[in-house]
Amino acid sequence: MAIAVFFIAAAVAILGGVGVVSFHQPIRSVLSLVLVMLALSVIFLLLGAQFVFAVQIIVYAGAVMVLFLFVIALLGPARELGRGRLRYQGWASAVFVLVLLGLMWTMLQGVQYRQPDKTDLNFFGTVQSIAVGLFTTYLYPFELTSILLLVAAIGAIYLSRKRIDESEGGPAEGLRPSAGVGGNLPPHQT
Amino acid sequence: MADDKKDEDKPRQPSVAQDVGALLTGLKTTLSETFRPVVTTMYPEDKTPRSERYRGRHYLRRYENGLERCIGCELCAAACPVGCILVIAAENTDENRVSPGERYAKTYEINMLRCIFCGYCEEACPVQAIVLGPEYELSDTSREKFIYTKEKLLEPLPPDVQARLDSKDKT
Amino acid sequence: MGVEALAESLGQNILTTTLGKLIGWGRGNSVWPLQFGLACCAIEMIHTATASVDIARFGSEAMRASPRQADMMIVSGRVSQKMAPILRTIYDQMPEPKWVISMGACASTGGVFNNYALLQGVDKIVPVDVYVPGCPPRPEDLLNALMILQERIKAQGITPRQ
Amino acid sequence: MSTLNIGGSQLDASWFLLLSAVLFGLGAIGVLVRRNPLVILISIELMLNAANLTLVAFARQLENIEGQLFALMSMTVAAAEAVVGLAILVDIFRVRDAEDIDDLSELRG
Amino acid sequence: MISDNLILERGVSAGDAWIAVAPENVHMALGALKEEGYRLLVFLTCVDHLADSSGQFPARFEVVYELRNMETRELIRVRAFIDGDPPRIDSVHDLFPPANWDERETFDMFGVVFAGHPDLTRILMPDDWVGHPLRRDFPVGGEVVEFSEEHETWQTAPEKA
Amino acid sequence: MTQIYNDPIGHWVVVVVAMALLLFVVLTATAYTVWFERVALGRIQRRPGPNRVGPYGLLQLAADGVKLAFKESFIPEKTDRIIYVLAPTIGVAAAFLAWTVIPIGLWGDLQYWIADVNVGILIIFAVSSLNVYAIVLGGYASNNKYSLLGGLRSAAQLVSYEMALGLALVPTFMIVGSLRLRDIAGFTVSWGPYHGPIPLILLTPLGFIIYLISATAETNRTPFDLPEAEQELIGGFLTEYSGLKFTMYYLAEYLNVITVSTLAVLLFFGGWYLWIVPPVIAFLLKVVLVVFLYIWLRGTFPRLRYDMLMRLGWKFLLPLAIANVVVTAIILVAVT
Amino acid sequence: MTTEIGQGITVTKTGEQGAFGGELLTINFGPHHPSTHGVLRLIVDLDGEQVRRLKPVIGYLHTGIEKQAEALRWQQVVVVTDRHDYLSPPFNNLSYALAVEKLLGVEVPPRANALRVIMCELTRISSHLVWLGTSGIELGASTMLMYCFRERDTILDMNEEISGFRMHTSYIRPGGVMADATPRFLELLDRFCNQMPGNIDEYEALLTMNPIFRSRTIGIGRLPAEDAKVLGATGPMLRGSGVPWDLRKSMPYSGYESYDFEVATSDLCDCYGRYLVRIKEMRESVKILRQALDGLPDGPVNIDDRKVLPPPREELETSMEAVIHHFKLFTEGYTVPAGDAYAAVESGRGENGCYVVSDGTHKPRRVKFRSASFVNLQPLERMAMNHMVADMVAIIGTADAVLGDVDR
Repeated sequence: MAIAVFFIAAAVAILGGVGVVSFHQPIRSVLSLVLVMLALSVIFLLLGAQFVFAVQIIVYAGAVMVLFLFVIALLGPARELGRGRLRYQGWASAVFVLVLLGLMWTMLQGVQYRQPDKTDLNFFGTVQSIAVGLFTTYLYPFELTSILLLVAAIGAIYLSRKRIDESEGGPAEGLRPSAGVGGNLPPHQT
Repeated sequence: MADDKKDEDKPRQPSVAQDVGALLTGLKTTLSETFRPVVTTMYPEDKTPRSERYRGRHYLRRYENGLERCIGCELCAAACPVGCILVIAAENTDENRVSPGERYAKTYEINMLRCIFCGYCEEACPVQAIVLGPEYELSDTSREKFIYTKEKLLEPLPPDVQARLDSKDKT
Repeated sequence: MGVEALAESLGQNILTTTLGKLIGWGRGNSVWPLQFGLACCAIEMIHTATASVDIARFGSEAMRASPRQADMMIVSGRVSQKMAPILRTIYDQMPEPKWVISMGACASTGGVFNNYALLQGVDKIVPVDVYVPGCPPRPEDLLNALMILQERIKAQGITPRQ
Repeated sequence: MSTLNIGGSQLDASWFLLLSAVLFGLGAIGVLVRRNPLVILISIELMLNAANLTLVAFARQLENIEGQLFALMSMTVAAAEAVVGLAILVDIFRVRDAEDIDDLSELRG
Repeated sequence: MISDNLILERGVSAGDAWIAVAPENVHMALGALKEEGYRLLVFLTCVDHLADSSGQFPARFEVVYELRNMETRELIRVRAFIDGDPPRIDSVHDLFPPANWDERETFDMFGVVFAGHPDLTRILMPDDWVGHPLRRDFPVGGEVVEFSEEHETWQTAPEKA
Repeated sequence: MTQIYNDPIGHWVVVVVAMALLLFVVLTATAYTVWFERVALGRIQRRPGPNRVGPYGLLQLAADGVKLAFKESFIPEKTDRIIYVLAPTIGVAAAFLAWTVIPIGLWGDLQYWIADVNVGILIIFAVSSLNVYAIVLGGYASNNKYSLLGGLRSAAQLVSYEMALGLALVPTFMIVGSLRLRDIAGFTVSWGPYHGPIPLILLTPLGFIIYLISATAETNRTPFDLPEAEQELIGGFLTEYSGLKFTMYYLAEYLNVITVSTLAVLLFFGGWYLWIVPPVIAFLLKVVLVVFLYIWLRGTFPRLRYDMLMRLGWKFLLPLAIANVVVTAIILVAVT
Repeated sequence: MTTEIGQGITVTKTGEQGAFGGELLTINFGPHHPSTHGVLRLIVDLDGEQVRRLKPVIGYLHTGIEKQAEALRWQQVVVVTDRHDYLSPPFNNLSYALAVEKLLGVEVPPRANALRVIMCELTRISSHLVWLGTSGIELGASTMLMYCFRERDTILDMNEEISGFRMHTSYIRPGGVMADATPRFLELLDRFCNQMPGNIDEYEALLTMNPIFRSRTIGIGRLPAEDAKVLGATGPMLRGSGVPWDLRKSMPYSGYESYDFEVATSDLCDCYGRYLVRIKEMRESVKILRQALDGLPDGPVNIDDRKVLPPPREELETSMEAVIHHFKLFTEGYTVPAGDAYAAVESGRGENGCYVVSDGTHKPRRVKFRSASFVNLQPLERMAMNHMVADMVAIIGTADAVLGDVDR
């Protein structure tokens, strides 16, 4: 049963991964990535990582990818037009990736895996066990990531802030009220 | 609001408690309405009575002896702001007496779809022949059906006259 | 849409007539209006939707603002020459099957305003199923028209207006 | 090779690693081939996901919760990265249409 | 008080005071009246005196301005007679902002051109409309009322000019 | 019963039967929620609501369904057809998935569930967070500015309020000490002579209020129905949808209403425990009451403006929820 | 780049840069949009959700009423006056009747005046109720509509009782009124006067202090008093800006000087202020109705002039002269002395005036309706500038423009 679930999820994940790379509209790439994430979350569940599963969907699929979607919808459907600047860039990168994978393969050849004992899945990967880890041993890195998030939020707000210099000097040319009744009056405090 | 205008007109920022209170007042209002009886008229089973002056479907009236009231004077057509009444008069003869006066309406048509039910025809009629009755369910599916001819507009004959005519037909 | 084509290919048999009855029943009892409120009649049309008359009893209170979800257009009021093309556009945006009620004298014929500015009858640009005379008609009159339309829809079955 | 006992069936741990590697490779190809900066960001997210899978798989295999903790942290980092990256992109797109990553090679706006 | 040389004629019609001014002086006269306290332009319209039997009007079009003094609660009607094709008169939208739409409407309905108006386009009729509907020589239009027999029809067209 | 459940094949039989049953029950419940809303809104407005199609108008929704199913299905030109069709499906799927972990008390000690996961509530959050996709994609694929605006508004709204929604429930978890819905519903206390389940709203009233507000926002209900604000955006992301696809959105919306109401009952009103009333009746009664609460809100309040909505979410509800967590933690520590 | 999308709405990308960085988006609101009060069309330039430019386009309900009036006889024109501001027919009737009466030089009897006041005040309430209900639904409070129209229905029933028709009563005519009030009408009016204040309390309970409603309306669509005056706004728009100008008090007509009522004003100059003014006006109208009902004078309801109004029915049977008058009146109508006259009344929306020009024949030479909506719609751009789209809806709502009145 679990094997079937794993293979279905893995197939979906790989298909999604191919989709991310090959779709020409960014919105389809995003949706493919969501598919990958959902498939991976199923695999996390297989691996007994319940909390990571929930976080994967809530944070990754539910928030981060929505942000991507938001940006794409906001910017409008942009299509990728140009080819790569290098000739044969696609082939070159494929070769590069294959080499990378081959390297990993050879490196991992001699590694001896440890046969796991009977893991107590009633505790392993539950919210409690994660919490114990996060709030005792790894409290420091946990807090650091919190600070990182804060910094990222501030940075994003700074980047997308309203350009104050433009908006405070009165409406720019072309933003003035059209010739009409309202246009004849002195500007008023609103 | 009516009493302390001065206070209300100044836009004070109400406290959170007042805000919550206002929200609860609103909820209370709607809830109390929920448990009061509905105000709906259950048309078509149930119809509210129309007022005596209601301006609905037109009727051409008759006298009690069965004669038509209309004398074909065309005042209604002249008074109509829409021009949706067509009257063509003809002379009464002794053999064919339709109305008590000299003339009667040979053709009397109203285009009900154009009619705006202003009641001017009723006001104009010197013999109270055309009246606007209380019926209002006039919807129909084609334009032609809205040209009400004299047959459609005329009141049915009084029962005794009808009975007399029926007996005449039989013989 | 597919249902009509299917019905035609199957011809008249028990299945299609039963299905036709069911579809007619569904369509007839769930006529969602698109309010094309233009003038005086629009106010009486709103009255029809409110508590004193309550069109909701007939399942027609889902007055969707988008023509895509509407089944019936209630043209209520005077259609000016300037408005006529827009009315037609919105009619075209409604998905089939669709019906039109022409409410009031002005929408049906122009009424008292027999002049240059008004379209003398909305049936010149869209097919009208039920006319409601009156200026404006009573809310009950509109309900009556809705009931006439419902009967018509139920009788039409699968393939309305061929 | 070691096997994991999941719901009564035996699953080889290396399968998870293999899936992870494939996904990582796809992500890497995406980063290298695609020209749209948005898609490149998406591909980076894909690679991060693949890494997470490895972490969670090893956590299970080694019966050590730390792998999952690390996956959580990397998710946080990914979220932060996505937020800042998108903010930069939106800022750039406001100034000009950047359909190709090479258009963004200059730092001056 | 507005200087008398601007006023061609003054009178009272059905209890409403009015003055007539020369069309070229309209802007000046209305400006003077505004200074006097008549700050509200109640309405602005035009009357087409085509084929008027009395023959008391010097020109075909009469542009009417109704002004109100909101302090003294007085009304005054200013009339200016213009002719020409198209008839022209100065715009007063700079004195009275509400005149903007009123002038557009008058242009639309009567074809009176208001010189100096910022956006003198049709406002009520479609942009491609030909003619100015409220002129007396523009037919009322409309259709014959349907009856089951073709008999009389309702004639709305005015008496021939 | 438990025997079948522990059997590997019997387990799947039970699950499949339960799922089929769930599909039927939940779909029917959704239809009657729509009916209930129309009638209840009618009562608030002092009119009868649908009452002519079938007894008490009970068949109204069947008629609507038949009509919508056989309505012309329209796909706008120059758009991503796949995404356009996919979007409503995501909505319905996400709405249904939440029901896999919701338990219902049936009779006595007998309870119904499909999956009894110990992170049950997190799963509900997870799948309901996918609902955003339905709305954003629908708005994006409709090729209509109003739809897009509605979709974007909605995305921002849903993401924002998810925070407050999650945090509002944290005190509940802290008190109960579990994320399993059955544990929360059956939270038992021993207060003096009383020993038994209590409605948790007594312990976290503030949590309930925050939950109520954010859940209303999450389900796009008035006064938070900005994505489909008819008066501004025609119908938001729904503008271009017709026929069956529109039905799916409609279904998903009301399914979500039932889901959040059920969740409110499980989390704050003691689930199916109500004195001696049979659990299933008690449960139904409570859910209906909470649904009525939503309709009541809809019938009473005007709609918020977009920036007010964001301000309420971020500047008021979120700090309040955090404060609620902190205060509850302090009290818990003090008590134990 | 222009794309045609649903609802006859076109979207144009102007390519201009908004202050927020994004492009200015030109959206075409209407002419068939749920919140544009019928057929108003707005061309709006949006920067994000903020309104940067707004141009109302009107004329989608142009009916040719003024032309039609020239083609009808003096007494027939009453019928078309009903229909331009379709939410307040008696006001339109009254302004026309007053203008014609001015030209005729007649004065209606006191009972007719009192009945005119009753009809007008009833209509003011019903018109404000429509405004309140539709504003409510524009802000998302659908129940408001139901409650307001419930009361409006009772007013329409009273209209039907006195005139035989719900909306277009044609009740007020030159020379008097259509017919005397029936006892049942007075009874209904009495009941209405007793119930209405309670109903207004209910509306206020739902809106006045509601924080959502307040934040949606306070500070939105500001129109300072000076601007309001300059732009020619009248009615609640002007009084909502704190200018106590009400024709009923300032330039009384139809015996309004004898009633005791207050002119509702508000210094807030925003949507909320206009809301308060209208609510207060409803209360004052109930007060006037109560006074008019209690002090309803006896006597005729029409002037005694056979040249203008038809003789009573009874006379037709007895008097040949009456029959001749009757025929002449309905075939030719009456003539009105040459001249022009302007009469204005305070309708629910502001100054509803009528300017009539007579050339001495039996048809008017020119009938011009001075509509409050037409003038009040012009400050819209000014009020909506830099507000959000949702606010624009609220602002259109409080301008309370009836498009039939705007376009005529």
